[in-house]
Amino acid sequence: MDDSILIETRELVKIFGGLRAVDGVSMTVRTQTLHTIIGPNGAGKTTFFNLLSGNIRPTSGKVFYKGRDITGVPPYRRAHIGIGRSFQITNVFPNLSVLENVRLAAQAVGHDNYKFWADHRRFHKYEERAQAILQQVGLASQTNLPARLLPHGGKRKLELGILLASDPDLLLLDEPTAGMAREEIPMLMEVIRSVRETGKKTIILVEHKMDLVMNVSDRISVMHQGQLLAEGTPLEIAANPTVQKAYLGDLYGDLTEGK
Amino acid sequence: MAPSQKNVLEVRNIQTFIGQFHILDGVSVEVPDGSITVLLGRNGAGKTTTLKSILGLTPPRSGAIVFNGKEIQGEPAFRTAAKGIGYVPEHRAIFRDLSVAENLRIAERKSGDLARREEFIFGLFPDLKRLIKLPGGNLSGGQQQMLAVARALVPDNQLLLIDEPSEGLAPVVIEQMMEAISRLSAHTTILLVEQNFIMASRLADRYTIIETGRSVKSGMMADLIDDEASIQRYLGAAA
Amino acid sequence: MTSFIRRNRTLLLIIAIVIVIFGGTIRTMEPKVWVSIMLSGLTLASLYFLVASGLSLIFGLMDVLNFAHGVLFVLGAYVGLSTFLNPRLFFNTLPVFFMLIAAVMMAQHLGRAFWPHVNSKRRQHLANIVLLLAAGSILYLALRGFPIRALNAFNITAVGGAVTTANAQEPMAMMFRRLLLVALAGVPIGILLSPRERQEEVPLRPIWQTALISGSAAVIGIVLLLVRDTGEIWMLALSPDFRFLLAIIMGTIAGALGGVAIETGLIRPFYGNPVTQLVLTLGLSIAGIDLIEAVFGEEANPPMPPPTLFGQSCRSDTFINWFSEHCQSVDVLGRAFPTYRLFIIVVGVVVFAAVGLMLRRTRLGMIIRAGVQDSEMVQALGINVRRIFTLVFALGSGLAAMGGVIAAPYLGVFPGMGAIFQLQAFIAVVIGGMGSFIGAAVGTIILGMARAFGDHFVAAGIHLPFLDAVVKGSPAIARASTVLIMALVLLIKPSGIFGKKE
Amino acid sequence: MNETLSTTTHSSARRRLAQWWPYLLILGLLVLFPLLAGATIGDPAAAQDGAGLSSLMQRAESGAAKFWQGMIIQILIFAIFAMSYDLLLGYTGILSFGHAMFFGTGGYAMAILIGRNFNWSFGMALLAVILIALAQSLIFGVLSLRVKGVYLAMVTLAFAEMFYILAEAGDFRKYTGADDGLHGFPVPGWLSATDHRTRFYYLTLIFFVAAFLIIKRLVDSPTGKVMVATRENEHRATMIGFNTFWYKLTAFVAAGVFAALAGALSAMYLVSVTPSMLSLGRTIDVLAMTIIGGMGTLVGPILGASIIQLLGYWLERWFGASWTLVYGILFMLIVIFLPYGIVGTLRARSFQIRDGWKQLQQTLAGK
Repeated sequence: MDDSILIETRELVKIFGGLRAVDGVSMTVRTQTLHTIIGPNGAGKTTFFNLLSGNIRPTSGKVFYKGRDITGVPPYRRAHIGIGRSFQITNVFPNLSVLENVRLAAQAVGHDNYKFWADHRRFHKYEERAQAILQQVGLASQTNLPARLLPHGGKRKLELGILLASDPDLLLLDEPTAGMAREEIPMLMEVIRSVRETGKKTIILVEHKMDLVMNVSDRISVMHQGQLLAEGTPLEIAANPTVQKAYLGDLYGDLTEGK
Repeated sequence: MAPSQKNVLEVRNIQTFIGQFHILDGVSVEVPDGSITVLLGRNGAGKTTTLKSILGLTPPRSGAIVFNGKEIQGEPAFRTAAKGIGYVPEHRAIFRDLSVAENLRIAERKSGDLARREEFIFGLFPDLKRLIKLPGGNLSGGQQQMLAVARALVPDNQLLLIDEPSEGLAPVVIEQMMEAISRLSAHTTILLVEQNFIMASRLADRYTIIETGRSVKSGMMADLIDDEASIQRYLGAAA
Repeated sequence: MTSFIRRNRTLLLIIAIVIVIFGGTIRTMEPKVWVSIMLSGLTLASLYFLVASGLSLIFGLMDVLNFAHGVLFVLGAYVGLSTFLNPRLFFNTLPVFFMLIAAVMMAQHLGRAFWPHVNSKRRQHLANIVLLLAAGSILYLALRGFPIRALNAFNITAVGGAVTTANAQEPMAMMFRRLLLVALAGVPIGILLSPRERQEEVPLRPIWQTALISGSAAVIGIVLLLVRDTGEIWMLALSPDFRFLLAIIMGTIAGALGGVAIETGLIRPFYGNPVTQLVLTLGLSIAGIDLIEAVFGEEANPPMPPPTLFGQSCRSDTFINWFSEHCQSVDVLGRAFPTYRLFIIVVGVVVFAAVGLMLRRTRLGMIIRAGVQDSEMVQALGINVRRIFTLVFALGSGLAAMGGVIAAPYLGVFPGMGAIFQLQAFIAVVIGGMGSFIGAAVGTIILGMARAFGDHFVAAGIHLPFLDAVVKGSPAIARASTVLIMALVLLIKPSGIFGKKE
Repeated sequence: MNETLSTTTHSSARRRLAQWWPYLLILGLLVLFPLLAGATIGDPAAAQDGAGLSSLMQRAESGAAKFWQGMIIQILIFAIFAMSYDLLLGYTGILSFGHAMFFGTGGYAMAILIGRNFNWSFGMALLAVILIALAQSLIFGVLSLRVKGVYLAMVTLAFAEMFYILAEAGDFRKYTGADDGLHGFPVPGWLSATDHRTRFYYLTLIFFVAAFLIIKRLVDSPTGKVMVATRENEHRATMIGFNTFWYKLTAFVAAGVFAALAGALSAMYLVSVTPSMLSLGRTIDVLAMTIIGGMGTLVGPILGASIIQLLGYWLERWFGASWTLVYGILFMLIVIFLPYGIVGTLRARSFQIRDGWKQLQQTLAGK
């Protein structure tokens, strides 16, 4: 078994009522890389993501993580073995404070969840960890705000904070910049970059904005109609004629050719 | 103003809340008669909510919506729709357990609507005729999208609100869809939400850009295509 | 293999249940016993179905779990019983209702003139309170001392007729005074209910139409009151079969109106608020039964005499003979079976077919099926979904009430009857899958069978291993055991046999 | 160093006091109540030996003093029951319509075990009640927690109704007394609420305080925080690594045990158990207490229990037999006009309760 491979899928297929949303995807992601999956809306990126995070089960095919078959492992177990994911649609605990959101995530992977005889305030380590993470993602000044009152960009940062709190080896980020104002995006990308460099994490990123991913990714996979169309370094992808034709070509052809 | 420039729909500065969330904070859109107008903007900017607010599914708290010269803001959706607005929602909202025929028949406002428009509808989407007896849930994504558009064509609608018709479709099907919509525009006025800028730029006459719940820019599509700075600023480089 | 099981879980589950229920049983008993138990089971299933189908339809369309459904069943039973035996009640109460409706309708036009003058929120609140107090106190004055319990007291003669208690009726003059006061009370209620904002948007009928409708309502009410003595005699002289039909119709209408009242009063203001709806119907289920007890008395009434069609004390050899003899029982494989119970089964089947056809074949049915999947989209097609909701609520409630009327000759009439049927209906829809019409039918059949066979075995005794004596029990054990079937289904398929995935 | 340490301990003790003083005040009043009542509304004739504490105690065992102690005993018992229900509904977001199942089973278990069939001692029976409740809540928790929302409401209702039917059935008359219930089973003399009302009062108070402290500790523990997270957004709680089923089950079991204890106390106090203890009506009572008081707080259910208990007493005096009708109507009016309950409405500015309620509604709507 190759130790440098963190997660691997083999012939993953997911069929929704006749539609082959994910159609035989085999992909390997190496440790401590930032691997991006791009593709047009409806290409099956999010479904593929849900298969990686265990939210849905594949119709056929297998997922291996650190060499172990995790195809049938439920999502809450995946958090414990080091897989964390963020959601495209913001999905936080809206009525709990920002701090509590992150604290819960830190607690989740600790071993004190069932200590129902002790006051939660005794477990300083989770709170301290949550504070540190909020510092890292730039929410330190809003710890006591209910999460629903954060602006959209703040919620995306919180989403990332929740993810980091469980200290995962593999971060699955589903369009982390979705719906963010243009000015806020570089900040978030900066956070992602710093997480990757300082935390020695592996990141799988789904995006459909090409320009964002070109200079942060180590590798890029292109999905199209449920299938893996191409894979390679950003430069290879940019030069790949199939990708040009099927993904960039059809949709962006006029602009790229016209200018 | 020339009579052809009359606006079928005018949305003026609407404010919409969903629960405690302030989703739309001042959206204004004008849809001239016979045109295709497109709403552009990022995910979560409020485009879908704008369509739903026009129809009355998420009634705006303030502002005005004028359809055919009549104020319709605050009316329940079924009454607005019955005035002649067809809606093709995001994710199509096909009735999965109803057959294709029933999916069309349910949209009739007067009996006989379907019989009158049958030829036109099946001319646009010949596939549907073949599938007429199948349950809507058994159709492929593209076929469902066609059915959703066809359903909005059954009654006499003066305005169609179409939400992301290209989402999740294969390029071939997108082409078909574009073709159908551009043929449609000869008959009705269309207000379109579309993420796919190329599709939008080919179809639309006018555009309105929505950013974080506010309409920030609108004008002729032809002008926007050349305005690379605005494209960069509002829609992101890739688009 | 596992995927085969997963895909055909519904079918396998039904087969498993059928085998469990019938498999062991048919060997050990004679066919005639078996058939009569089956028929008993179907009788129960039919009654359960009348309650469960409405519950399930309402839930499927509008996500409302109506805990007051059992109250409607009881209401139907009491209204049916009174129509059948004691029409005097209606000749004395219906005029009051008609008068109230007439007054409320007319007063809506007054309200239209009234509300524009009340422009601040605060004044509106004040006006609300004043109007509510006025309506309440006038109504109290109007109905104070109304001899409702006395009107309801009657004895059943040996031949099945009712002997109403003498002097229960109030003098005509008194009744007219009440009518006048009720009409007065209708005015503030009408003003309260009239639309306040955006009046141009909510069109009222032209005033002459309202006047015509409410005028005729008032006239009908007064006429009913004037003919109350002759009317009663005429009613009681009608053939019992016809009176029974009338009882079913009156009961169903009462249930449907009750359903509309629940929907508009307790459900509609709280859409998107399922906990409040649930808790409110729960509150109504207490208050409603108490109200019925207050009006009709707490004690159980003996079973209503079945119509003469099923009433001759004889036993027909075949069904064909029954058509001429109208015996109360018929020979099924050499065993007598009450014909009235067969009638219950027929009603269940007819209702199933009729509602099923309505759902499949009519435009209304199409809209309901579409609404179950996506009511917002139905709305967006220009269809007034709220009105469909009210209609379905009325339909479901009417069916439950009809079940109550039909159960009356079989079970007797008592305030607690609704709770029992509602519980079994809940269990049936959980088994069948919430929101599924077919599921409600299958669930109720499973329950009916389980009850019937359970009753039989519990009474006949069960040989348990390691025990010499036969273990016997009461029907209560069989009743409780239906919960076990539900638990079994939940373990295998949490969404019920025909339920959609969550 | 030493100095700073002592000041922090000092200030933290002070902070605690500031936080806890309302509770302590109420507790103090409850502790002193029998004496105060004895001094004011007790029957002076009941005191035999002149003056002093013992005479006060004797006066507390008489007349209105005795009656109002009984009222508070019942309020406290229902408060335990309501707090346990709030643990389910208010904290974990589980809408159960079968909570009376535990209350009734606890009562019946106590009555049967100390009754003539078994003749167990009070302590043994209490232990058995807890064990039975544990087993019962585990079994029915595992079964009903497979479904959510209104399904769960219906399923729990059906389970509870099964117990109700069995309790009413004639088959077990020897043990359960069928529809009559059990009355006059041999409560140990030292615990008799008729002879030693004040003693029973303090026993109930101890149980109540213990229940309050334990449940408060539970909801403030890491486990309790996960329960709240489950209520708020179960899907997300799963995604960050919680197996929410276990937390829901924990809440279900804890709630079941406390409800059973309340039922056992009630049986001891009234020296009678009837099938109505297991009925839907009893669940509606506790639901009303929780909703009226305010969900998601512990003070709410206690307040709700007091209000419902007193309201029931007054309504019965004013309206006679038809008081349940008035109660039902009042219940609906309160739900309509005070949807967040009293404590919730008072704290309307604190977002948790209101939105917790909304959240719960959304979960139930299946969104």
